[in-house]
Amino acid sequence: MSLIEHRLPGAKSLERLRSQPLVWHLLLGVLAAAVLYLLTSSVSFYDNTIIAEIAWYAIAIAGLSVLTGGSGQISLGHGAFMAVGAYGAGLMMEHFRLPLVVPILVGIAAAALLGTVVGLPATRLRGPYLAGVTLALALAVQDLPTKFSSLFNGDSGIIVNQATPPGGVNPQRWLAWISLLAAILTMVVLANFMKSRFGRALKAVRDDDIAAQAAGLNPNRMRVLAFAVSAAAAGLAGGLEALWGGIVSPNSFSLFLSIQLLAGMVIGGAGTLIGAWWGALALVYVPQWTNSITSHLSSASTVTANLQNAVFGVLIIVIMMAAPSGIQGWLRAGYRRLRRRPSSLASALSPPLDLSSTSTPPERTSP
Amino acid sequence: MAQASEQSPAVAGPNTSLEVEGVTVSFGGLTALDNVSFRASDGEVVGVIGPNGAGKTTLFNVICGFVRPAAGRISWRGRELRHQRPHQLAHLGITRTLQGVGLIAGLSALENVMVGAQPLARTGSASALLGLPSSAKEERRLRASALEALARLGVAAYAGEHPSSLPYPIQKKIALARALVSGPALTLMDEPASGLSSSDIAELGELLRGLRSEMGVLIVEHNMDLVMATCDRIVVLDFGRVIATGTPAEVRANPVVTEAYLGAPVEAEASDA
Amino acid sequence: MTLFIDLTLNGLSYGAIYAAVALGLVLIWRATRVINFAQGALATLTTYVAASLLDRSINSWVAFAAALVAGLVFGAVTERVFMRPLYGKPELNPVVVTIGLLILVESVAGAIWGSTDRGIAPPGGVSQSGIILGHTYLDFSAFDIFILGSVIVLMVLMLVLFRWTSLGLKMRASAFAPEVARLLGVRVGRILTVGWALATLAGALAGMLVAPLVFLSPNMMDPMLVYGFAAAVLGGLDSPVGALVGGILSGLGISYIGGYLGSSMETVGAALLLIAVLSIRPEGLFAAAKARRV
Amino acid sequence: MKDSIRSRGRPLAAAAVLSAAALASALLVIPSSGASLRPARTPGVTAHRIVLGTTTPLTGPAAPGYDEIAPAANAVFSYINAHGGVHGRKITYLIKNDQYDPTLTVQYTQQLVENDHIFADVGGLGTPTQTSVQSFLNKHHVPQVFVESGCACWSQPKKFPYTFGWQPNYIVEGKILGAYIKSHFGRKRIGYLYQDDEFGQDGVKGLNREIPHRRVVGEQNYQGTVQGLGAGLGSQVSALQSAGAQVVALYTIPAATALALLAAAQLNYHPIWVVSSVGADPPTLAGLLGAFSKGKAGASLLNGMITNAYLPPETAGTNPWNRLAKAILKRYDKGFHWDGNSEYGFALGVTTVEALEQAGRNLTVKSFLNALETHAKALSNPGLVPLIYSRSDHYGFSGSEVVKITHDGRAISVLTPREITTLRGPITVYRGKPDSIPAQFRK
Repeated sequence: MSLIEHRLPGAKSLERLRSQPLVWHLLLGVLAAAVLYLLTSSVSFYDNTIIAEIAWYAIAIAGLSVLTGGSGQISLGHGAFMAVGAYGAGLMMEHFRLPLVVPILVGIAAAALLGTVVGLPATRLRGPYLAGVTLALALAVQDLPTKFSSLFNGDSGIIVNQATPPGGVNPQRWLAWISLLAAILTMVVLANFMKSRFGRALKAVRDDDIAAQAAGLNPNRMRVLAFAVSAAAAGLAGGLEALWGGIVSPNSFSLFLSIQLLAGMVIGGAGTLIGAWWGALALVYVPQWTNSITSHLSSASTVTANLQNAVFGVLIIVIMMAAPSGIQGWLRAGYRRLRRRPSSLASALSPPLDLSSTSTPPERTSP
Repeated sequence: MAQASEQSPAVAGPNTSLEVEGVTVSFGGLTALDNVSFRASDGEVVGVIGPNGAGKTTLFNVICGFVRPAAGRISWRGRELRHQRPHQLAHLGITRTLQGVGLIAGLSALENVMVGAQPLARTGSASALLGLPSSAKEERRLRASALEALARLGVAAYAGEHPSSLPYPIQKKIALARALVSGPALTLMDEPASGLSSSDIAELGELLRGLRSEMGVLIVEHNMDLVMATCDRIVVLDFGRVIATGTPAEVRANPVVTEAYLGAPVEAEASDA
Repeated sequence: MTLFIDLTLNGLSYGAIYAAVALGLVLIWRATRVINFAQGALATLTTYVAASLLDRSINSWVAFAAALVAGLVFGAVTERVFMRPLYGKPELNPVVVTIGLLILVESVAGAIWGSTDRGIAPPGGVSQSGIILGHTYLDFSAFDIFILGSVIVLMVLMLVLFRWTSLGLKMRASAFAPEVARLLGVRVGRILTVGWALATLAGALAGMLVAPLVFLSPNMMDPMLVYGFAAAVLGGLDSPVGALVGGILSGLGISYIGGYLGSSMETVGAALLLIAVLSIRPEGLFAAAKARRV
Repeated sequence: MKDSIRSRGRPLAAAAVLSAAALASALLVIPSSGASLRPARTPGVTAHRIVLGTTTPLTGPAAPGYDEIAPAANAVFSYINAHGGVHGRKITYLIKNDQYDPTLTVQYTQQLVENDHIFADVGGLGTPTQTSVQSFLNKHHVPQVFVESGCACWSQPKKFPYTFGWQPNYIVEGKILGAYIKSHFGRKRIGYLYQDDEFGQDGVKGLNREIPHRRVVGEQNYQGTVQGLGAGLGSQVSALQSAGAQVVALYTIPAATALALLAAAQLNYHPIWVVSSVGADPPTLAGLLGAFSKGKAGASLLNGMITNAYLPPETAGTNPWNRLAKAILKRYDKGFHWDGNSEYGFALGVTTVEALEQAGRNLTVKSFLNALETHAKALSNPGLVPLIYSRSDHYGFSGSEVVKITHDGRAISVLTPREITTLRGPITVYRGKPDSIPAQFRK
């Protein structure tokens, strides 16, 4: 029962610390920042670019995870929110000289606003119907830059002035820092949110609309809130991508991106924040690996060119079959098995996180 | 609004909290409730009984706002509940339990009860997002009240468990704790005794009587033993109409009620439940 | 006025194709509660099967039939190999597997046949030139008539199958009450395989109908799937009639928007229309009445 | 009791630390060649090797046709390697499939520069994709040459000294076609159909600089996105027909050109088609439309189509460059199609070899750029007009001729090569001769 309390002499003060989320999180954040500083300075500049990319993918997937794992809504159009965040931030960076945080916040706000607007009709829609609407949204947002090309410069996109890092820091490393910092903050904020009464309410609404209402929750308000928070995370990811790529163009936000985000979320483990990182790693590294493997093959060029995507497709299928709750679910199950057999390894591992206590919502009764 | 409550001062006594007047509901061509009127007061346990299909659950759903009545009005403390939505009831001090258990599968027992405690919460989403101390304090407060409610029903030991892994009677108690945790003025209970053993039911009766000092209770129940033993007043529905109201003794003696239960003695029906 | 007529006729033929895709999606949704994102890719594959037969100078009707048969086979294989292990798992999993399959199948098509666009002739040399009615030339060819006709035939056959055959009865029973069906001795697993096979056949038909219009490439069916999905959602995912109506409405809507408002408004207009319709009818135009559980 | 419950609600923000740990462990597992020190000498160049790289769509909706370009260029390099290389150095060409997604372009280009240490990025495809790496490549002093896009943005030598364009920019092309339309069909009603992106919009800009606005009776477009051609072009062509356009200028990709011709045939609508070189590749079009007109008039739909060309028409079988191209591609590019795209890749490969040759035995970035800027005229290639590289201009081909497609699919010149040496400058007649095949391709 009181395992933690008596495990270590300092456990009590640790426990006291943990009950103060702000202090505890700041402490963790500082620790994480130190680890990441060491990480970013020990790898190549190119790897820093990749780290930054992983970070913004993880932010977007985590946002989607809060929506799907939290409130049970499915979005096939999260690329649209990323696009709005990217254009919002990108336009600010293009036209004004502001501290970096301002355009990024503008991007987040723009995405959250769209999320709220979409969230309103979405409160009435379930499963595939919501998927259909968000899919249509992703298509529409992709075509708007050419419709209003005087503002968005059409297909060519707007060029973003990448901020010059202070003190001669390498730009790629600088971007990795910014993106990781943003990712850590996002994870903390989303974890707080999911742990708070709002997260609980979201899960209640996801699992049982009627029971939630009977318990005094307003399901529609919760769904809109989930959409807004989720879209805000995607908007942040979009703003970071704008900064990262130096350009905001509709081609970066194709329907394929939205589908990739969904796949990344489920591969990593829907509803878990750690899973978002696994998903992001998969989205970034699988094409890389296959690319480096295929470049050594000497078969016809159409085969090698397509092998990359083929492997990605196979990987998605295999993970879904072998680990239905995603990589994080699989790891968690493995951890539980370890813990059942008491071993020093198990106690050394920190307990895995749990956003949605069950990743499987009960089956909805079909009409 | 004020006018409405003045119209029937005689009916709504000083203690009257809930007042249902001439409520009619029909689904398609079928009349589920036909001009139903009754009232419930603070500190009173009111039972709603009737054969299957009499419209008992529909009556609850009308009060909660899940179903809109075609005619009639419902007042709460003299104010008409016009377009109330189910989730707003809790903030007015009315909570309910659902048929079966109605617990949320993805949440632990404690979390389920904490959801019920949320009308007590004061901090907003921003402080929750940032994990501010105020939010943490709030969280501790909700947790404490939820634990207290669980303890009151004797199920605090299961706080960390997920409902699906618990025995049915425990689940029912957790659901009850969720309805009581926010300290409502009125609780609606939909078949609280269904699926419980006789010792559990006795315990439940004890609890219901104990609640009188804190709130009004309105229960829909098949178990006549429980109803007769705990209710101060009983409303009998049949085919959507109120056919009798009164104390348990009055209702028991009413031939119309016996008639409604297919001519069988009330006790025989009860043992079926 | 001529513009209006031409846009209508143009919208009708594309709408019929969207309807065929939507029908495939609806059949699978009804039976297994899965949105099959691989439907389009599988249809591309069946169209390539026909194309390689045509390359070998095989009769175009034989190639056409071969594509449909390939659709049956691919659908059955998909259900058996990829879907069967996933029933009862989290509901998103089979959907994500179909996304994986979409990516895989398009890559396979690209690896075998390359990504170059290729023209496909309508079967039997059916003319793609418009027809003359009185003094006006209409944007409606023998092939357009063939498109509408074959989609209607498909719909009627499906209707007959569902309403008046024992197989259809078993399929409906398996879709709506699998437990009961199982108790009554229906081999639900086998019925699901048949359902996927038929649905993929509908997709294969759409592929053969659209290839002469927009050329064959590994990504040919991507827009068809998107519009077909929108059509199915618009009509109501549980209703085959909804698929037809949703498909035709989408085709007409996109044609009118493109012709009158310009193509950049197509997706924006379609999205707004979809949101508007679903705001009023959250489960599509042909939603089944739903009981409320309290 | 209380403690046990509290300990269940673990602070989820440990997500931060755990995710960092996950990332760290993943990165440690992943082999990284990037940590190695960058060689002090010219990157990508050794005594026996030159490493070049590119990003281009090989799969996905943008791939049809474009996926032929890089392999064709690579075939030229394979030929040169088999014949002794350039100054004894063999060329390695690393082709990365960016699927026309700038995110992948950024990732792969950095990989090419920092891990593969390429000497130059040669023939990267697309405006948004290449824009996304323009400043990176320039900052790292990596030449970004022969960018496959008609954006005017590649010629900014002051801001981006390492970037060089390749094909005539779309505005220049539009001006030449517009001038031809004005002088030959000046009294007819004119309609536009274009892809709604920079390619189409710039083309229309060029047309509008020459064609009086009152002559234009209809403008239609389609989206360049995945779903853009999903509903065909029937509605757009119907609208142009209703507007009464007698001449229709197309700024379209080949598939869209074919769709427009199909839709028009179905409507019995027969305007004069004027098609930009991008979308008017006769072999590709004939392949697409052949199925439609089977048993009828062959490629007759293309009959009378007017287009521009800055490379010799592929149907000019006796053109020595074309014969060389077919011979090389047949040997070194398995399963090639002879069409505008493979010809384009071939020409690009030849120009690259020529530039490396001109840069001299002591190959450095500086000598390479110097060769482009000061010896542009000496870069022999199949082009009908010269590449106008100088210290102040990095455009690429400076103009084109105008041709008409005959009933049997041949292209006959109807306007000899015209050139525009600056973007706003006048159209002048180019009187020079085509380049002859240089020595290293005559082995």
